[in-house]
Amino acid sequence: MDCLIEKKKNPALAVQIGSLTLSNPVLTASGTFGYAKEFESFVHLHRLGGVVVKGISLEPRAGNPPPRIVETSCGMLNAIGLENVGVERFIAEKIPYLSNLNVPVFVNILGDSVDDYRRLASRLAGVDGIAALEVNISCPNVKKGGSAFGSDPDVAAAVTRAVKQESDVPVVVKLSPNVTDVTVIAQAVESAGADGISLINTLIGMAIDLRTRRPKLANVIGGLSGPAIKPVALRMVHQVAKAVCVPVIGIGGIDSAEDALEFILAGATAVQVGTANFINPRASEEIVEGIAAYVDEQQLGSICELIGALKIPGEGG
Amino acid sequence: MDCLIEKKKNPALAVQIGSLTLSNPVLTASGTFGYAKEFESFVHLHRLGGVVVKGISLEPRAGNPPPRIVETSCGMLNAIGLENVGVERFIAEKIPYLSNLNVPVFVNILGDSVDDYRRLASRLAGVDGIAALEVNISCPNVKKGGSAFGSDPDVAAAVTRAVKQESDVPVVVKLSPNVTDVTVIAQAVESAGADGISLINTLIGMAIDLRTRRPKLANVIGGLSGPAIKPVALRMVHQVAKAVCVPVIGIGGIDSAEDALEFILAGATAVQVGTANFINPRASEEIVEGIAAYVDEQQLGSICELIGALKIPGEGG
Amino acid sequence: MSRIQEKVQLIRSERLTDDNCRLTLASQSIAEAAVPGQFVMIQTASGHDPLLRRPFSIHQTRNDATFQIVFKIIGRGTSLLAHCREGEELSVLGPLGQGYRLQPDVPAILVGGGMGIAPLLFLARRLMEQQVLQAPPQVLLGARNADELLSFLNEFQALGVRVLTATDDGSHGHSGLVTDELKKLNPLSESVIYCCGPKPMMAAVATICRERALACQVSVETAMACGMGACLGCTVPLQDGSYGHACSDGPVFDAERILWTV
Amino acid sequence: MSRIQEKVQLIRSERLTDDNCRLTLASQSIAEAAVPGQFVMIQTASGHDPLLRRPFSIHQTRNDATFQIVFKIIGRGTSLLAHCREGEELSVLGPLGQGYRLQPDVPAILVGGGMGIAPLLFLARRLMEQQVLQAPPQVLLGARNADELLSFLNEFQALGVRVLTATDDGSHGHSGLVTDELKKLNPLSESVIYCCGPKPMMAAVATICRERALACQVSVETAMACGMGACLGCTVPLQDGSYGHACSDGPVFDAERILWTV
Ligand SMILES: Cc1cc2nc3c(=O)[nH]c(=O)nc-3n(C[C@H](O)[C@H](O)[C@H](O)COP(=O)(O)OP(=O)(O)OC[C@H]3O[C@@H](n4cnc5c(N)ncnc54)[C@H](O)[C@@H]3O)c2cc1C
Ligand SMILES: Cc1cc2nc3c(=O)[nH]c(=O)nc-3n(C[C@H](O)[C@H](O)[C@H](O)COP(=O)(O)OP(=O)(O)OC[C@H]3O[C@@H](n4cnc5c(N)ncnc54)[C@H](O)[C@@H]3O)c2cc1C
Ligand SMILES: Cc1cc2nc3c(=O)[nH]c(=O)nc-3n(C[C@H](O)[C@H](O)[C@H](O)COP(=O)(O)O)c2cc1C
Ligand SMILES: Cc1cc2nc3c(=O)[nH]c(=O)nc-3n(C[C@H](O)[C@H](O)[C@H](O)COP(=O)(O)O)c2cc1C
Ligand code: FES
Ligand code: FES
Repeated sequence: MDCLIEKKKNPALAVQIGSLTLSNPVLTASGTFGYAKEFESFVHLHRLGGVVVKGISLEPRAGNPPPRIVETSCGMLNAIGLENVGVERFIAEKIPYLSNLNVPVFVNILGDSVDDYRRLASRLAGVDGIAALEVNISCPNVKKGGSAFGSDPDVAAAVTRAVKQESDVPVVVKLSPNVTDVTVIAQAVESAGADGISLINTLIGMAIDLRTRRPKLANVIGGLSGPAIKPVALRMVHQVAKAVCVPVIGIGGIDSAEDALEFILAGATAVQVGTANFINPRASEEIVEGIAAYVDEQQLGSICELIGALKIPGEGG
Repeated sequence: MDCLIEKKKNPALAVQIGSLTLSNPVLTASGTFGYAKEFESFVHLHRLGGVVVKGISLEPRAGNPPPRIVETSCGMLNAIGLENVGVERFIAEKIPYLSNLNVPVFVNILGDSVDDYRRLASRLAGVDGIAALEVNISCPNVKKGGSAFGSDPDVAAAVTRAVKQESDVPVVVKLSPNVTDVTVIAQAVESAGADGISLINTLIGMAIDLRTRRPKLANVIGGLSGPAIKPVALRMVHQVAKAVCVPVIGIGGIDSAEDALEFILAGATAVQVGTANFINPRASEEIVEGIAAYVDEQQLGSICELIGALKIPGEGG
Repeated sequence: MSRIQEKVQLIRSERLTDDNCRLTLASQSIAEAAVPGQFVMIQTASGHDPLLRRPFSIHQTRNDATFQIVFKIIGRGTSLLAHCREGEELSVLGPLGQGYRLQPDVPAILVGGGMGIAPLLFLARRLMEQQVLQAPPQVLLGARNADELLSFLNEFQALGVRVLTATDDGSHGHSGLVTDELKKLNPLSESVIYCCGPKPMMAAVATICRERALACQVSVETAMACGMGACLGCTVPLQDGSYGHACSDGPVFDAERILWTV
Repeated sequence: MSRIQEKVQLIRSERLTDDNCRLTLASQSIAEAAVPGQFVMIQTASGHDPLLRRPFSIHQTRNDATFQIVFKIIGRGTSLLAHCREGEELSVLGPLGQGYRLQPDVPAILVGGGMGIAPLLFLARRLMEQQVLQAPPQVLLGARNADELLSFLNEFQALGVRVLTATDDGSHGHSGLVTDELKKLNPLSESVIYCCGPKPMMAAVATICRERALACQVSVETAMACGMGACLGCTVPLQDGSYGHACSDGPVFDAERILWTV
């Protein structure tokens, strides 16, 4: 593994999200990698393409009462309820560590109103050490707003515009899969100025305890993540990549380099590793290594040759 | 097991779908149980609550080219493309066997236009041995129509009305989960006269073969079923059961009596067993047995006491 | 049809080569009901991953009420099976599908490649039992190397059939394709060719047989979910433009019915 | 913090009772780094079902660079672990969490119930090693029956600690709750009570300690996904209205910080 130290900035792995160059296409997904520090004993953080931190709101949030997580078949439901330290403590306590990592930091933001998002973007503008914003308009856990932002193209566009106006870094908008046609939302946020689109957030699900006859989550419903949702994520990434021109970041059930490469073939410029971090805290770095090995083995000049390179019989190519 | 022969019409298990009484709440899901005959060496077919046959169209359909199925984590994708013998051969060749089984037969129908559905319902009206129709407005595999019927409340209602006008048996409408708000569609088909609502059909997904860089399904996209989707199904059944007054039939990843009972707690009056039939051809009958044992053990007067009996802390009950 | 779903005890697990395994499973009912070319579906995990059963041809049945399968470890399901302990129970569904249609009164040529060799042993034995008036079947076996052949060779030879071999690396028999050996033969026109192996090999055998107007039966592999005609997933495109289903119309088909697209 | 993710060899698998297992695992780094009250997360399946690792307290570490866990078979994960073969490798993440804060200079009372007994052995040993000036810890152990106790009793006694027992069925020691035994004691006011067991038991111990103004540390269990502070799933409601996280703030908490809702 140490031989990779030299390779870490392998130019063949570099990808572009707006004005931002990532040294490789592997990011960690918001809410699954803490504030990165939690993983420092497992991952050479600077070798990742980027780190997306836990969603930040204007005020600190305590989140939902327990139980907050439950395992399902090849997946898990979470109803964390967006517990976070709030933007002020984030800047004071987390940014100093993060900005020393030498890895692009994406700050995931969430609010209850368009104005919340605007104020968050404005507060984070100019703060050193932030490479990009990821706008979470898709979290299903908060009753106020949350889900609605992600399912109404006009509101999604309004949030995007508000954030873009304030922000001095690229803005990626993270979409919800719980919609009839995800390309409509994707096109709306693209038109509103998004520099990239990440998807998918979790599918809304539920689990019931037969013994107690109660929901297994205190919040009743929660977000489904993990390998179970990968086929849905791959399909949506494929659809959106065909429908927009901005880069797409693929998320959902990725736990190996093969998974990541499949998303790239489907049209993703980069990927995020989520739930897999819980099972294998080295997953993100191992995926970087696996992609590097594949690029080598296939003698690709650049990973970009793979983006959207899926061959569909009958569609030529 | 043979002791159950006597118990098979345990009145505590009976449930009602419109004017139809099922001896127990366990049906088999369309497309996963053939035309029932395939399972006769494994299941005492007359002990099931009902059998839903493979979707039938006006004309025979050859279906999609292979590969049509691919395994995913805790699930599978299928793009069968609604291969079926067509309504005339169905009536001539399948009904005679089915009508001798002494089990309610639900005929799943699908079309490319409202008129297709109307003609199917009209052709099946008066045919002996049909207990109910299940209107599939949700199949994601056929490019024409299919998906659109299930995602537009007006069209869904139009299909429902057309079928209701012609049909002389209860009409259940089967909903697609690939929508932003499934309760809107549910309420639309309820208003249009549906006697029951079944859900969920498959989630749209995709799988990619990294080696060939092609989709694993010839049809590119397919329908995701199996344990992976159970949390999504349970959530939607819960939502719909609260939103409508007609009985709801829960479907999605059910492979044990516990799973089935969870759907009933969530608000389902009956359930359908799908993908599980492939792994354990006795699954449906074992679930009937498991539910019977639970009803006994919990000394319930009727399984109906469980329907929607989920206790949500803070909502009383 | 007497299909059975049973918990079946794993009596013996052998590693034939690095990645080839043979399992001996105890089931009187399956051993008695099976015919050559049929298959079983086996559950490989106790949980939901892998979800689906895996199909395996019946390698042979034994008088002691057991049957065997031979498989190559290629993915998670087969590697889980390879790690099962003797004495453990496996859930088996079978026997499934339409096997070879035995024609005991005409000369038989069996052509097997790779894992496709395994089910031909069962077929050869049955043919030997039934084919009293004919010369013993001619068996042509192709494999990557001698290693893969040797596990089976003795057993074929013990039956008294005539065996010719071909290996990719020339380590046993003809150096090259088993179809080369087939081309060299001059079978009587009423002969039946029974074939099992990788798709390109079977397509080549089918072409040879068509050219020589020989009857040919092949055993096809497709993805399968149910193995019993319920899911309609195991599609095989046919010459007449329709689709067959490998698990219920096959896995053994007349080669000429199949639309070969390699 | 020295957390390690390792493939670790299963050296020994013992069935202590019908449904209680002890595994001995070889890991110098985990054995050396661990302190009493910490836990490990173990992957129980090679596939994605069950998906998440399972948390287990460290039962004890051994000089030969091994550590042990003891667990009850309750679901799929634990039953898969119970069936692992000696010699197999398991993926282990640990040591995790905040263990007991040892106070070697004051009297110690250890109260364990059920599976909660297991980690107290590690604690008792460390206390004996460090607590030179004090009387040996007083250990109170509660279980359903003698069977569940006997696997551990000798090991506690061999340490030289004083042990009192209670069983639900009266088959060993006091017939009833281990908290009855605790109530009978008259500990010095500076004593520390170290507790691990089912939630109702810990809540009862916490109440007793609060009434008598005794310091009490408890080890809580919650659902966990990551075990390392990343998922925020392992919430523990605290007295001050905030939430703690069992895997990173705990699993050992001062009992008075916790909002007990049984
Ligand atoms: C009727 C029938 C009989 C068979 N008999 C035998 C037999 O006797 N011996 C034997 O070794 N194998 C046999 N096979 C193939 C066997 O079923 C597969 O090798 C097995 O399912 C692979 O499972 P896995 O979980 O190890 O691999 P997976 O993890 O499922 O797959 C690994 C890779 O192999 C590919 N693959 C999966 N299934 C097949 C398949 N059926 N054919 C070709 N590629 C596949 C996948 O696409 C993937 O790339 C038979 C298949 C059929 C349909
Ligand atoms: C920090 C920590 C340390 C632990 N140490 C030990 C130990 O030393 N020995 C031991 O036997 N167990 C211990 N546990 C509990 C152990 O993790 C669970 O018993 C195990 O995860 C069950 O896994 P399973 O797959 O067998 O059961 P599952 O199939 O996951 O669950 C079966 C049933 O048990 C319930 N359940 C699952 N996990 C827990 C849990 N953590 N607590 C209570 N109920 C649960 C489920 O809701 C379900 O009803 C510990 C838990 C934590 C959080
Ligand atoms: C415990 C948990 C917490 C999460 N928190 C957030 C969050 O704060 N903001 C966000 O945009 N997504 C959040 N997500 C969603 C993930 O970032 C990701 O989109 C989703 O889990 C799908 O990817 P996966 O299957 O790889 O986990 C969370 C997911 C999990 C499992
Ligand atoms: C192979 C296959 C074929 C199916 N065919 C149909 C169909 O013809 N009509 C229909 O309404 N649903 C069809 N379905 C959907 C199922 O009836 C069911 O709604 C879905 O699989 C979810 O349930 P499950 O997870 O228990 O399988 C099919 C599903 C599968 C797996
Ligand atoms: S495998 Fe299901 S129909 Fe053939
Ligand atoms: S288990 Fe993930 S934060 Fe505690």
